[in-house]
Amino acid sequence: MGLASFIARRILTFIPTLIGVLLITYLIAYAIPADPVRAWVGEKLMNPETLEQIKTKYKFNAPWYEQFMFLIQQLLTGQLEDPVRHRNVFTELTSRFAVTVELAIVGFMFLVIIGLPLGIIAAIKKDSPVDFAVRVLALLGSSLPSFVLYYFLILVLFVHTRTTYLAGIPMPSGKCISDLAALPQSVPVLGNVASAIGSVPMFGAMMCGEWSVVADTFKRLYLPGLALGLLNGGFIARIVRNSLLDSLSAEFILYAKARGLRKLSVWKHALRNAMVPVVTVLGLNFGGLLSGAIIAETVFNIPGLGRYMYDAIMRLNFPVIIACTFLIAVIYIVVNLVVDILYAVIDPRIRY
Amino acid sequence: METIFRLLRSIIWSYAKLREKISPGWIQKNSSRIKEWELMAYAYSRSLIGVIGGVIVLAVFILAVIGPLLAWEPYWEYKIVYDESLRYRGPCLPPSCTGYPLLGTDEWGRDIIAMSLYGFRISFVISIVVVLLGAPLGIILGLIAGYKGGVVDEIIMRITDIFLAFPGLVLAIAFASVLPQRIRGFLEVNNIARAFFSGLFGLRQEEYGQLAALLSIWIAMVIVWWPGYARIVRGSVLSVREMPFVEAAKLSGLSTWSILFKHILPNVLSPVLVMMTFDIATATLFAASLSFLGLGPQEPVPELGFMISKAGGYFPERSSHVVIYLGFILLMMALGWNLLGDALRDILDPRTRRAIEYRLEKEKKK
Amino acid sequence: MESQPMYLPEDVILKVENLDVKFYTYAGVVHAVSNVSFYVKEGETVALVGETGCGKSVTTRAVTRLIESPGRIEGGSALFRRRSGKVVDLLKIGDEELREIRGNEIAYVFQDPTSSLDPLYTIGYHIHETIVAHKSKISKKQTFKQAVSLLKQVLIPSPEIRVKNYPHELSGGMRQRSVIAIGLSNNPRLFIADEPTTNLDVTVQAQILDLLKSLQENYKMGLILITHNLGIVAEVANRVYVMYAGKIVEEGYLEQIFYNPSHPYTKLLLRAVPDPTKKIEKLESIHGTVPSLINPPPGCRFQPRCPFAMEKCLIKEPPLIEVENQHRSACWLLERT
Amino acid sequence: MSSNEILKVLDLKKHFRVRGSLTKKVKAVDGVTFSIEVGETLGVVGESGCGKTTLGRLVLRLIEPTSGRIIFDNKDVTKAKGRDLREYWRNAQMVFQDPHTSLDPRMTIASILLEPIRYYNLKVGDEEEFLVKQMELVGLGREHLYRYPHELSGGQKQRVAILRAIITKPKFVVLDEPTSSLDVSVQAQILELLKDLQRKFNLAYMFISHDISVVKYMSRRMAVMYLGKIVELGASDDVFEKPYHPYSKFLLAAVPIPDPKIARSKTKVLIKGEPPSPINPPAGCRFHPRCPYAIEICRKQEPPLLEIENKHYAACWLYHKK
Repeated sequence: MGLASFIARRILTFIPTLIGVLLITYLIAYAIPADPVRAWVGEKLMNPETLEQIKTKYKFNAPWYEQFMFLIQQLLTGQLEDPVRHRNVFTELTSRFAVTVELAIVGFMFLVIIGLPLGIIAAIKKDSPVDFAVRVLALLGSSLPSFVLYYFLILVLFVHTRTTYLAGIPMPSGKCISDLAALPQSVPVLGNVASAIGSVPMFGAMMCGEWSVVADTFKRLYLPGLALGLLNGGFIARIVRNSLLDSLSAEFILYAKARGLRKLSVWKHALRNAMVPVVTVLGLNFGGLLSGAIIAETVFNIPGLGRYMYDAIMRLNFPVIIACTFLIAVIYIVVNLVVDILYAVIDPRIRY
Repeated sequence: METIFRLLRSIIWSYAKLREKISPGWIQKNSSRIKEWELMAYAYSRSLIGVIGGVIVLAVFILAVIGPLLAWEPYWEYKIVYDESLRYRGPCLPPSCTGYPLLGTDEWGRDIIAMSLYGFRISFVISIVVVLLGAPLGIILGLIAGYKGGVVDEIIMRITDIFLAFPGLVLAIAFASVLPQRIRGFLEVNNIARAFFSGLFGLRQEEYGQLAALLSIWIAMVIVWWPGYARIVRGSVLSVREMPFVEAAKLSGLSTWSILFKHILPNVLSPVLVMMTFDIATATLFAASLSFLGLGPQEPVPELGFMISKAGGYFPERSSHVVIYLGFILLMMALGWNLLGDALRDILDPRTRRAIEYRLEKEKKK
Repeated sequence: MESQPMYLPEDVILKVENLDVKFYTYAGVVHAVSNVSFYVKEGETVALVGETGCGKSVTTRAVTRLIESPGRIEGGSALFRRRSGKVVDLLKIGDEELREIRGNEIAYVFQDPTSSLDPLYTIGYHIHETIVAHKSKISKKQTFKQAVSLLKQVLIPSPEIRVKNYPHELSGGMRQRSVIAIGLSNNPRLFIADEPTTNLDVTVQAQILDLLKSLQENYKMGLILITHNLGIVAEVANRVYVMYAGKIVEEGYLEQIFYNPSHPYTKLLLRAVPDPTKKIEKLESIHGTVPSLINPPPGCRFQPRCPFAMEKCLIKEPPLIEVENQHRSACWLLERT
Repeated sequence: MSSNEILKVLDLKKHFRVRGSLTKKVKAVDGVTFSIEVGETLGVVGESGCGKTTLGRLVLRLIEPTSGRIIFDNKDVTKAKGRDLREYWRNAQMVFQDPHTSLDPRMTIASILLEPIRYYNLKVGDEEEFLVKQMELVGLGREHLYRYPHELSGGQKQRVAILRAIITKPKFVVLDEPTSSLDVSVQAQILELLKDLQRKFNLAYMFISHDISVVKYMSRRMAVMYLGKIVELGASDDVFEKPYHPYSKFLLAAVPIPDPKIARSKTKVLIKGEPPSPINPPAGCRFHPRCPYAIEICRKQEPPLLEIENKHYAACWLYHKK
């Protein structure tokens, strides 16, 4: 009952945050003492007429706040255009984000596979060699420059064994794509949702049953995913370990034993109570992955969100920068919200 | 271990004796404090992780200070101009081959060991300064937000939220691409600043364009660095401010600022210190990542991340020795701080305190 | 290997002898409980009284081996008459048999009901779990029905609603009642209440004590009550064991302890508590503090704080000396020379 | 106002806003009036949530009152600021419940004790000698002066906290459950120390506690609080022997007596239920939902605090117009 109003309240408090993010982005971009229009058009195509045309279109001659309002208005109505590629920003952003989502999911999978079991084992075998190894893994993971690890995994798994490849992103067949795009017409609301989920190639392929594409996607992305998992898995394992140790030493565990509960039931209490801090860290990590792993995308040549934004900054592409920041801020907000809701699911003390 | 404890203890005691000379009775009045320091020194000396971390950090510090003086090859000389074969020459290890360069060269034929000596200074200075500027900013804002509460808290936390909603790297990219031209202009006309910053980074004064790039990374990082501190400090302040000793201090006549700095700050500092130690490692890698993306200084400045990114283009056929060696150096720089932070967290943990206290007593008796 | 059948007098449920518990901490070996012996009869309330750290909680926890590392039970025996009539030594039986006894034949109430209850599960689920752990064939519906009737028994208003409540939704008093209900879920023979009212208000405390007394009468169970509050002891106990620094210093029937205390510690303790019904000019205070159990003082452990200490007290630990019938006290002053 | 009164509190109220709600209010203290004479102890008893701790902090202006007046030593300090407030605090101090949290763990005992001396610019001559002398007052010595709080026992810490409160030579001290986190044998030491200091310095105490036995032992007069209000006030012996308010009757009957004969012979009167939350308390007399003697008027109108016998007040309609 209170959940809806809680979400509404949270979204309300996030509106100023969102506006602040956009405003700061814009002001930074505005402060650049260079001529963005030149950067957009390129020296070759430069002629005074086109320049003037673009300048009027993007209100470059108006005061900064009018420019800003214009961009925001375009953004919110979904009409924003990428002045370099001359396409709707959202079309491009959607396809880029879909790739980032794929990478985030694969990376997250590795993170969980590495982090959770290691953390639990380390807690059970506290102060043993395994525990120490987890500690070292966590320290190494946070000390290793990510790009160096990426190069090494490429060296081992690409150059030497060729179990992956470093170009392109597997897409479902054309028929599948058009089928998914047609869904909203046949099924009203659910179809829209399905179509949106299907726009992530991996999910689209799953929906069409094109499993070879899914396998290919995994083959393409497991390397960066593994790298992300290795870099943060140790850290996650440490969090799991510490919070499990905390909950194991809680009084209610001793009381559960005093009640003569079987071992399995006692562990159930311990594990569920240990989940709260773990969910936060995992949630924020997933949010971080969704916001684009720029370096991983650069090294592994993945056309994701991070890379898109990086290129946009390099070319002073305001509309794209604004759109990307908007998306990233929204991801931050949504991830925080989801983490809060998950809290409430795990812990009945938290009710909104 | 024992020697390290003895060394730290003699440092503590010579400091204490110095204070005793200045103001007699100091040792007696501060006997508990000295005991506290000894306890820390003991706990630290018993932590293998901490000692290794400390040794690495000390080594990095020394290399960072003397590195640029030690470097036997100037970074601005491109050797390949005289000898094209020096480009990405592999390592030359003693048994099989003797001579120069030991671990190989980079794309301009420069000895990578010599270059890394410059790199130490650059990475070290950036990481330390970012944390030393960013943390206090966040701490002060967090203190005010947590203690004042109400509207002030709301405003500060909303601003913090804005910066947290930005992914750090993206914001830093944005800053790093905006600022250099302005800073460059400033350095061009201001000789003193130019001399100061070039000295700080161990670079030539002519490199002011590159210095501007470094400084903009710096500023960008400071700006994205404080929100984490503001949040953690605010959280701790909220719990400490409810402690009766804060009310007692009010009744003892202390003003709000005195309470903030004499009672609240010292009691929220432990987690912040641990976080700062870890953050120096993160900042080192973060700065390297920015340079890796090409947002930092360009040729000929031997910044580690930038050199790795250059070598990456020839990886792995010709340049793996560069990536391995420079990657290892970055790893060590970060690892040292991370190990130290991990040990510090254990040392400052009140839960383990009693045990340490007792073991020290026992040790002393022996 | 079948062990010898152990002997326990007919009406005794639990008989603990020479219990020794040590904690192997970094700071050294804490001799938390040394050489403690006591017994509990059917339908009897036994109080263990003492100040913080005197070992009263450790004693009762040790009885069902609820001592966690670094603590270790070093010796002694705890004979317990099971529902079947079989007498077992709780300190020696296998883990599975012990599990069957815990929460089933011996129930606990820990000091703080808030931290004993898992915040993530409802009160009903706690009861359900406790029943299921000891009865295999029982449906969830049945256990919840049982839970409702248990909550009714401990006088929780509208138990049908409360059974679905989470611990944080209840007040402190209700939480303590729920914990008592959980304890009753398998009709225990022995009920151990560790400071059951310490965090509660006086009026609620009176309600809980009243409830415990009436339940004990209905269920005919043995009750061990651990407390530092002599007022509570005076209200509910039949027999009293006074503990100091890990040892029992005096034991006897309630009236013997209150009207004829023979150990200096008991005497002083009784005079340190303000009795609101009497006019007191000055409270007796025991100077000094409780000794460390890592290096306990030589001889009698109370000797450094005792106004009557003699030379002998410094040298030799006094044994429990009989004062009158069932009333014994560990003090050299009572030694008949 | 009689000249002998050191503190007078008139219709003091504190309403807290409930987080996330605009209308709900916690009426922690809701219209409390009392006075304390020079050198006397007023005991305040009540159960958790009755507002006794809030009252202690309100009186000392550690929490800002919503309304009402506080008059200290014939000066209105309700709105005192800056210099005046400091002057008030120099003369009115507090000892907190838990000595583990009321002493800053990062300061030595000496620096804790020097704070009030330095911030109130007290002239003490040689600081160390002064502190040693003061420490003797509470039974501690020079050897404790340069230690950290964690190096002292609970009782010793509470002695330091008491010393900090009286080091500025105040006239009035609020004692907020000063012994409830201590053991019985140590409690007796601290209570005797407090009585001793009161005699020596002619201190007025406001002794707040949930332990009625201790309050009765310590104070000449006592006040019983229920849901933010004083329901009974009078000489401790009178209140204890002949409570008027039904709540006081239940409360006092519930006190365990450390004497088996009395404990078992006393008639059992158990109150039903637990104190309701101070958020939106019941209308009329706050105790009426639980009161077996409640009459019509109790549901509608709040009873005033009436003098029933010589200086023995109770807020109950049962005694109205008799």
